[in-house]
Amino acid sequence: MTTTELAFSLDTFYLLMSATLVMWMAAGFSMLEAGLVRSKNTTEILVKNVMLYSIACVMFMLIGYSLMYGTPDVTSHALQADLFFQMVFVATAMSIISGAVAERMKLISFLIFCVLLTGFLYPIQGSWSWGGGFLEEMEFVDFAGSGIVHMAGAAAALAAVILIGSRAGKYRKDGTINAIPGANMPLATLGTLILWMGWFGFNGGSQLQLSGPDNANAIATVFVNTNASAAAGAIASFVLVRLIWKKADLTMILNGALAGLVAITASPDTPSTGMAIAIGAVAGIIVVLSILGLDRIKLDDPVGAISVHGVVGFYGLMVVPLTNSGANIVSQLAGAGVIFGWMFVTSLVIWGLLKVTLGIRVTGAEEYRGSDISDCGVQAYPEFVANRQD
Amino acid sequence: MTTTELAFSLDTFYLLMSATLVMWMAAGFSMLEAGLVRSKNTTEILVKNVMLYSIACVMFMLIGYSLMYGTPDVTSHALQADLFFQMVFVATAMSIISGAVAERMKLISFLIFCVLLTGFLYPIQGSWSWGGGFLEEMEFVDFAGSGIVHMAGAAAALAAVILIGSRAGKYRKDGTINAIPGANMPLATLGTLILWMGWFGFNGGSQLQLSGPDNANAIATVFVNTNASAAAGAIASFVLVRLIWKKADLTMILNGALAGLVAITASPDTPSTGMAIAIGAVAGIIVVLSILGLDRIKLDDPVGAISVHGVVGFYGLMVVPLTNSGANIVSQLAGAGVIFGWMFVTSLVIWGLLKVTLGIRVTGAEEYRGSDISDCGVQAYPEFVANRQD
Amino acid sequence: MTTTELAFSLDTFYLLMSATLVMWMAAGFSMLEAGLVRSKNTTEILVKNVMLYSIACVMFMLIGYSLMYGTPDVTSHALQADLFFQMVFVATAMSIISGAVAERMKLISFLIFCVLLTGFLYPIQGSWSWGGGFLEEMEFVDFAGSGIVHMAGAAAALAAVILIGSRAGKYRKDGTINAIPGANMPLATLGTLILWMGWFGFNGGSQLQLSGPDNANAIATVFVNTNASAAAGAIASFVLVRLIWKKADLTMILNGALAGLVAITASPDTPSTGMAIAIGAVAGIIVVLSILGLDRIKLDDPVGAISVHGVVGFYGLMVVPLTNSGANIVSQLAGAGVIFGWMFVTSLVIWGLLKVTLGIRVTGAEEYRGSDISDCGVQAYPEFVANRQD
Amino acid sequence: MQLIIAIIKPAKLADVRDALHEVGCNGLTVTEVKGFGQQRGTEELYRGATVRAEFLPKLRLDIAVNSEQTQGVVEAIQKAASTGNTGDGKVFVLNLEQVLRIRTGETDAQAI
Amino acid sequence: MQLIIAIIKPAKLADVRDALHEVGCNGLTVTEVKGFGQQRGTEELYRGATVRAEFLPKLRLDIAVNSEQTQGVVEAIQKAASTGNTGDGKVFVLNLEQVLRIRTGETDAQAI
Amino acid sequence: MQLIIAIIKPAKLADVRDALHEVGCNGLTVTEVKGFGQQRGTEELYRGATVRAEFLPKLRLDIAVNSEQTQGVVEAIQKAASTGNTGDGKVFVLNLEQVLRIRTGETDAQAI
Ligand SMILES: Nc1ncnc2c1ncn2[C@@H]1O[C@H](COP(=O)(O)OP(=O)(O)O)[C@@H](O)[C@H]1O
Ligand SMILES: Nc1ncnc2c1ncn2[C@@H]1O[C@H](COP(=O)(O)OP(=O)(O)O)[C@@H](O)[C@H]1O
Ligand SMILES: Nc1ncnc2c1ncn2[C@@H]1O[C@H](COP(=O)(O)OP(=O)(O)O)[C@@H](O)[C@H]1O
Repeated sequence: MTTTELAFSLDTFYLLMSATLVMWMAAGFSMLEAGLVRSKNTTEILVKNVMLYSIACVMFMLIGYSLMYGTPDVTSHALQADLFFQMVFVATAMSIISGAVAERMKLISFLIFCVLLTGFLYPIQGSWSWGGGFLEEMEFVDFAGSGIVHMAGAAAALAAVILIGSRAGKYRKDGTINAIPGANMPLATLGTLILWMGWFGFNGGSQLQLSGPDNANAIATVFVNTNASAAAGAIASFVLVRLIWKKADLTMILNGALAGLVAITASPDTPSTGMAIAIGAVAGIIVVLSILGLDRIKLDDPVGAISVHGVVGFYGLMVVPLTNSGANIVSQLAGAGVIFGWMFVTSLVIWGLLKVTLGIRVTGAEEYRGSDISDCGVQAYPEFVANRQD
Repeated sequence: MTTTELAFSLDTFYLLMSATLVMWMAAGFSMLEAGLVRSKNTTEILVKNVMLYSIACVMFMLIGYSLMYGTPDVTSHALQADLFFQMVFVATAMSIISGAVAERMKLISFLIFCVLLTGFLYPIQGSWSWGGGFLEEMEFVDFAGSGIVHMAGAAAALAAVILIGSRAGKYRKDGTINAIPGANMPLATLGTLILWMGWFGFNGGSQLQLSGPDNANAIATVFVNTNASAAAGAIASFVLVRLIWKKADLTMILNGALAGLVAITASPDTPSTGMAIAIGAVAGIIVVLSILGLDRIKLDDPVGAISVHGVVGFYGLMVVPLTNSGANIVSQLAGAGVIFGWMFVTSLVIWGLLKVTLGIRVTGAEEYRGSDISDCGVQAYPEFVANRQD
Repeated sequence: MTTTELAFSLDTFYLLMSATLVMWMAAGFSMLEAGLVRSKNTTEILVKNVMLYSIACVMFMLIGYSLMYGTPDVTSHALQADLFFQMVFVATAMSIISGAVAERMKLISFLIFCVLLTGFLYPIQGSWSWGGGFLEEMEFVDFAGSGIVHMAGAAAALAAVILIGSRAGKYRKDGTINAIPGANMPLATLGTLILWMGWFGFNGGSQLQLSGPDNANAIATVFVNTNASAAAGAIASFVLVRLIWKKADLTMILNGALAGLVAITASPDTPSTGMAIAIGAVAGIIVVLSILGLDRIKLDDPVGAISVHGVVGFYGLMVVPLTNSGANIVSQLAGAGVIFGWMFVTSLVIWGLLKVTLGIRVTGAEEYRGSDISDCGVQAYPEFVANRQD
Repeated sequence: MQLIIAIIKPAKLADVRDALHEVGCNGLTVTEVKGFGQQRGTEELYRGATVRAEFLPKLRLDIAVNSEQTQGVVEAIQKAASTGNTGDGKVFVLNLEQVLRIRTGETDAQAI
Repeated sequence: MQLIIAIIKPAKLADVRDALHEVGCNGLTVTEVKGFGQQRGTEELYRGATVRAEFLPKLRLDIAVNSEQTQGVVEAIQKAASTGNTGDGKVFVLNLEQVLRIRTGETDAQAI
Repeated sequence: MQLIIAIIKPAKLADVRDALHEVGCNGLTVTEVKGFGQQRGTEELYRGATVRAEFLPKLRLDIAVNSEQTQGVVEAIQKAASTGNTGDGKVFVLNLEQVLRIRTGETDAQAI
C-alpha cells in the first residue's frame, strides 16, 4: 500500500468522523430547543427537528449537493465522504429556524419551507462561496460557515419571525415583557454540550484534509480555538448577567457558549489562543445584549437563535481580518450582505406565500393548548403535566 | 515505520472508534426505552439496560467470543480491537428484548436470560454466518446484522412476549386497544438520535478494514446509505401517520427512522443513494403497519421492538439481492429461517423454564405500583410523580 | 508524503478524537449530577458544571499547561493537540468537586476555587508525575490518572465537604440517616453512560501515540480493559446491593460502573481481561461500602464522588503492581500520599479562607428554597415543580 | 343540597365513578391529595438510607347532590370504595347553602 | 361568613381574579382538580390506539367571605368565568362557622 | 362534628402534624394549593424579562373532628403554624353533617 492510498483512507475517515459529530448536532438542537420551550410544545419541536434533519439529508443528496458543488473533483478522500460531510451542514442551518419560530409555527408549513431551503436556498447561496462562485473569487473568507451556515439560517428565521409575530402573552399591553421560561433546563444544557462537542466536527472537519503536518497542525489549532472561544463566551455571558441581575441565568450562559462557537467559526485556524478567547468573550457579551435588544423591539425568539447565529454570525465574519491576512473587511461586509440579502428576501417571499396559502401560524386555541396536542397527538410528558389547559 | 504498520494502527483506531459508537448505542436504547415506558417503570428499565450491557460484555469476553470466532487470525488490526468491536454487538441484540418486555418482566429472570443469550444463544448462531459456518458457505449475506443481530434479538423478544402476555389494561375487554403513552418524549427522541449516531459505527465498522481506497470508499458509501435509509424511514412514517390520523405521532417517526437503519444494515455498501432512500422509505411504512398489526393480535410491545428489529430486520435481509449481486433470495430466506428458528425456539424453551421456576412476570400488585418500587426501591422522578398509586 | 508525516497526522487525529471524548465527559458529569440532586438545585449544578469546564479550559491554557509541562518537546503529533488533550483532563478533576458539595455550596466561592485548582493546584501536582517531576522519577505509575486526576479531585472535595457540612436534614437528630433522593434517574444514567463512553478517550488517549503496532495493540487493550472493569464494577455493585437490600438501587449500580472505570485508570494497559474484570468487581464492592461508611461518619456527598473517585482512585493506584512490573507498592503509596496530601491541605486552606471571607455555604433559607432561585433565578423544571417551598 | 367529600384509594376511582353513575350522579370533581391516618406509609431505601414516605396518595372526590340523593350516594361510595383494608378512606357530608351553574346561571337543584 | 367553592376552567383564572379584586375580595386559595360532568373528555391517539382522557382539568377556588359579600362574589365569578360552553363549572356556597388568621390570631370578620 | 380547613405554609407541615398528634388528632388529608392574599408573590428574571409568580405555594389540611375537639385543634394549628409573617395562612371551620369510615361502615364519632 502506498502512503497516498493510506492518506486517502485516513482523510476519508477523518471526514466521516467529523461528519458524524456534525450529525450529532441534530440531537443538540433537538435537546436545546426541547428544553427551552414549554412542555406543551415539546413533542412538536422534537418532530420538527427529526423531520428537518431527515428532509435536509434527502433534499441535499437529491438536489442540493450538485447545485452547490456541481460534480466536484475530489481525489484526497472518498467522494461519498465529501457528500456526507457537506450534507450534515445544511441541517444545521435549518435547525436554527425551528428554534426561533418555536411554539407557534404550523408544522406543515415549516416542513415545506424546509424542503425549499435545504434543496435550493442554502445550496445556491453556498455555491457562491464554497462552490467556487463569485464570493470565493472576491476573497470572502468563511472557514466553516459563521455566515454561510449560521447567519444564513438566522436570516431565514428572522423573516419568519417578522411574519409570524410573537407568542401569545409574550409582550404585555403595558409594554413590559413577560418571560416564558422553558420547561427543562437539563435538556437545554445537554443540547448545548452536544453542540459544543459536535462543533469540533463542524470546524475541525472543515479543513477537509488531515494528512500532512500542516493540515494536522491546522486542525489541532482549530480544535483549541473552537473550545477556547466557547469557554470564553460562556464566561463573559456569566459575568455580564451576574453583574446586571445578580443571578446566573443558565440560559444566557448556554447562549454565550454557543455565541463563542458561532463567532470563531468564520476563521478558527488563524487566531492565537489569546485572540480566540477574546473573540469568544466579546461574542458572549454581544449575544446577551442582542437578546435583550430583540426583545425590546418585540421580535420573539424563544431560544435566542437569531442573536446566537445571526448577530454573532455577522460579528464572526467581521473579525476575520483581525487574524487572517487573507481576508479584508470590504469583502467580508460584501459577503455578509449578499448572504443575508439572499436568504432574507427569498425566505420572506416563501414564508409570505405560505402565510397567504396554508397559513404559517397555529390558531389561538391550538397555541393555547399547545401544538403537541393539535399537531402530534402526543404530549411530551403525559404523566407530569397535571394542569393541561382546556 | 512501514505503511503496513501504519495501516495496522489506522485500522485498529477505526475499529475502536466504531466500537465506541456502538457502545454508545447502549445509552440510545436506555433513553429510548426509558422515554417510552411509564415513569413508574423507568428506573427498572434503566437498571435492565445498564446491567444487560455489563453482562453482555463480560459473558462475551469470557465465553461468547471464542464460541463465535474460535481464535481468529487477525493481522490487519489489533486482536483486542476485534474483540471489542464484536462484543458491543451482542449487547444490541439483548437491548431489543428489554424494550419488548418492558413494564412487566421480572428483573432477575431477565438477567438470567441475558447471561444465556449473550454467552451462548447469540454467539452460536453468529458463528454460522460470521464465524465461517454453514450460512456463510451458503452465501447468506448480512453485512452488519439485520438478521444476525436485530432479527435474532427480536425473535427472542417475541418468544418472551408470547409467554409473558400483555401489560395489564393494554387490551380492553371490549376488544379495543388502550394506549399507554410513555412518560418522556425528549428522552425517546434523544435515544433514537443516539442510536442513529451509533449506527455509523455499527454499519461503518462492519467493513472491518479502512486502509486502502476500496475500503475507504466502501465505508463512505455505508455512511451515506445508512443515513439516507434512516432519513427516508422517518419521512415515510411521518407521511403515513399524518395521512391516516392527521397527527404526527412522534413515536412512530422515531420507529420509522430506526426501521430505516435496521433495513439497510444487511447490505449498506451496495445500494445507490436512491435505492437506499427507497429501502428506508419502505421500511418506514412496514414498521407502522407492523406495529398496528401486532397490536391487533394482542402482542404487546411497548416500544415496538419486534416490529423495528424483527419484521424490518427480515425485510432488510430480503432486499439484499436487489442491490448485492453476491446474494440470492433463497439463501437469504434460508438464513433468515435458520436464525429465527434457532433464536425463537431456544428462547422459548429458556423463557418457559424460567416461567415455571422463578417466574417471569411481576405480580399484579407490583405491576400496578410499578417495578421501580418493587424491584429497585428508587423512583425515576421521585419529586414529580404526585400520584403514586397505593 | 512520508510515513512519518502520515503518522504525525494520524497521531494528531487520534489525540483530538480522544480529547473530544474527554470533553464530552463534561456533559456526563453535568447529567449525572443534575440527576442526583433535587430539582430545586438542578439549574445551579448545571451552571457550576458549564462554568467549571469553561474556567478550567481558560485557566489551563493561560497558566496551567506551562506550569505542568513547561514547553514540551512534542514531535509525534501537533503541539496544540497535546494542549487540548491535557486541558480537558483538568475539568474532570474539578467536576468531581461540584458533585460532592452539591445542594449547599455558594456558586461564587465554588468558581473562585475552580480558578485556583485548575490554574495552580492541579498543574503543580500534575507536573510531579506527568511533567517529569520527582514522582515520575520514583517510578510512581498512574497511566491516565486514578490518582493524579480522580483522587486529586476527591481530596479537594473532601476538604470542602468537611468545611461545609452536610445538607440540612440529611442526618436526623436520632442518629439515623435521611435519604434525599435525586430528582431524575434517566439523567443520572445518561450521565454515567456518557462518562463510560468518554473514558475510552480518557484512558485510550493516554497512550499518547497510536502509530506503530505496539501502540495500537496497547490502545486496543486499554479499551477492552476499561470496558471490562466498568462492566464488572456495575455487576458487583448490583449483586451486593441486591443481596443486602433485596433491591437493585440504580444509583449504586451507576456508582459501581464508575468505580470500575476509576480503578482501571491507573494501569489499563497491563492487566489481562480476567484481571481487569477482577479489578473492576472489587472496585464495585468497595464503592458501595465506602458510600455507606462515609454516610455513617456524616460526610454528606450527594453523588458519591469522594467514594467513586477518592477511595476507589486510591485502590486503583494500589493494585497497579499486581499487573504492572514497572510499578512497586512503596512508590504507589508514596505517590498517593503526596498527591492526597498536597491537594487536601492546599484545598483546606483555600476553602477555609473562602469560608471566613465570602462564605462557602448558602444561607439556610436559600438552601430551603433551593439554589436555583437564589443563585440562578431560573428553575430547572419550572412547570413541574408544583410545590415550590416558600 | 349537600356536598359529599369522599377520600378514597386512587385505585378505586373507576369503580366509584361507575357506582355514582348508577345512582344517577354524573358530576364530580377529583383532587389528588395525601392522607394520614391509621394506615402508615412505607419506608424505602435509597443508597442505604431510609426515605420515609409518611403520607399516602389518596383521591378526594367532591360531589354536590340534592338532599334526597345523599344517602344513596354515600352508600354507593362505601360499597365501591371498600377493600376491607386500613386506608380505605372516609366520607364527609356538609350542607350546601347554594349551587350555581356558571354557564347558564341556573341555581340549586337545577344546577347540580 | 361563607365559604365559596368555584370550579372553573383553568383559562379563566386571571379574569376571575380580576373580577374578585373589583368586588373587594383579595384572598383566595386555588387547587388544581379534574372535573367530570356533562362536558366529555377527548380521545387521543398514541401509536394507533386510543387514550381516553376522561377527566378534564379544572381549577377549584376556595374563597372565604363575609355573608354580605356572598352574592356579589358569586355573581362576579359567574360573569367572569362564563364562556357559554359546557364545562364552565359550578359555584358552591357553604356556611362557615369560624375563621382564624394564623399570623395574628384574629377571628371571623377580621380574619377574612 | 366539624371539618377544619387550614391553609398553612408548606414548611410548617411537620410542626403542625406533631401538634395535631399531641391533641389526639391522628387523621388528616393534605392538598397542595396555591394561595393569594396580602402576601405577594415574587418577580423572577428569565432572559432579562420578568416572570410573575403571583400565587404562592401553600398546603391545605382537611381535618374532621368531634365538636368538643374543635377549639383545641384550631389553637394547636395556630400555635404550630404561626411564624408571625404575612402569609401564615387561615383556618376555616365548617359543620359536618355526617362522617363515614369506608372500611367498616362506622359513622360519625366512631368514624373520625
Ligand atoms: N380525621 C380526619 N380528617 C380528615 N381526613 C382523614 C381523617 N382521618 C382519616 N382521614 C383520611 O382518610 C384516609 C384513610 O384513613 P385511615 O385511618 O388510614 O384508614 P381507615 O379509615 O380505613 O381506618 C387517610 O389517609 C386520610 O386521608
Ligand atoms: N355534582 C357535581 N359535584 C361536584 N362537581 C361537579 C358536579 N357537577 C359538575 N361538577 C364540576 O363542574 C365541572 C363542569 O361541569 P359540566 O357538567 O361539565 O358543565 P356545565 O356545568 O357547564 O354543564 C365539572 O368538570 C366538575 O368539575
Ligand atoms: N378570603 C380567603 N379565602 C380563602 N383563602 C384565603 C383567603 N384569604 C387568604 N387566604 C389564604 O391564606 C393565605 C395567607 O393569606 P395572606 O393574606 O397572604 O396572609 P395573612 O393571613 O398572614 O395576612 C393565602 O395565600 C391564601 O391561600
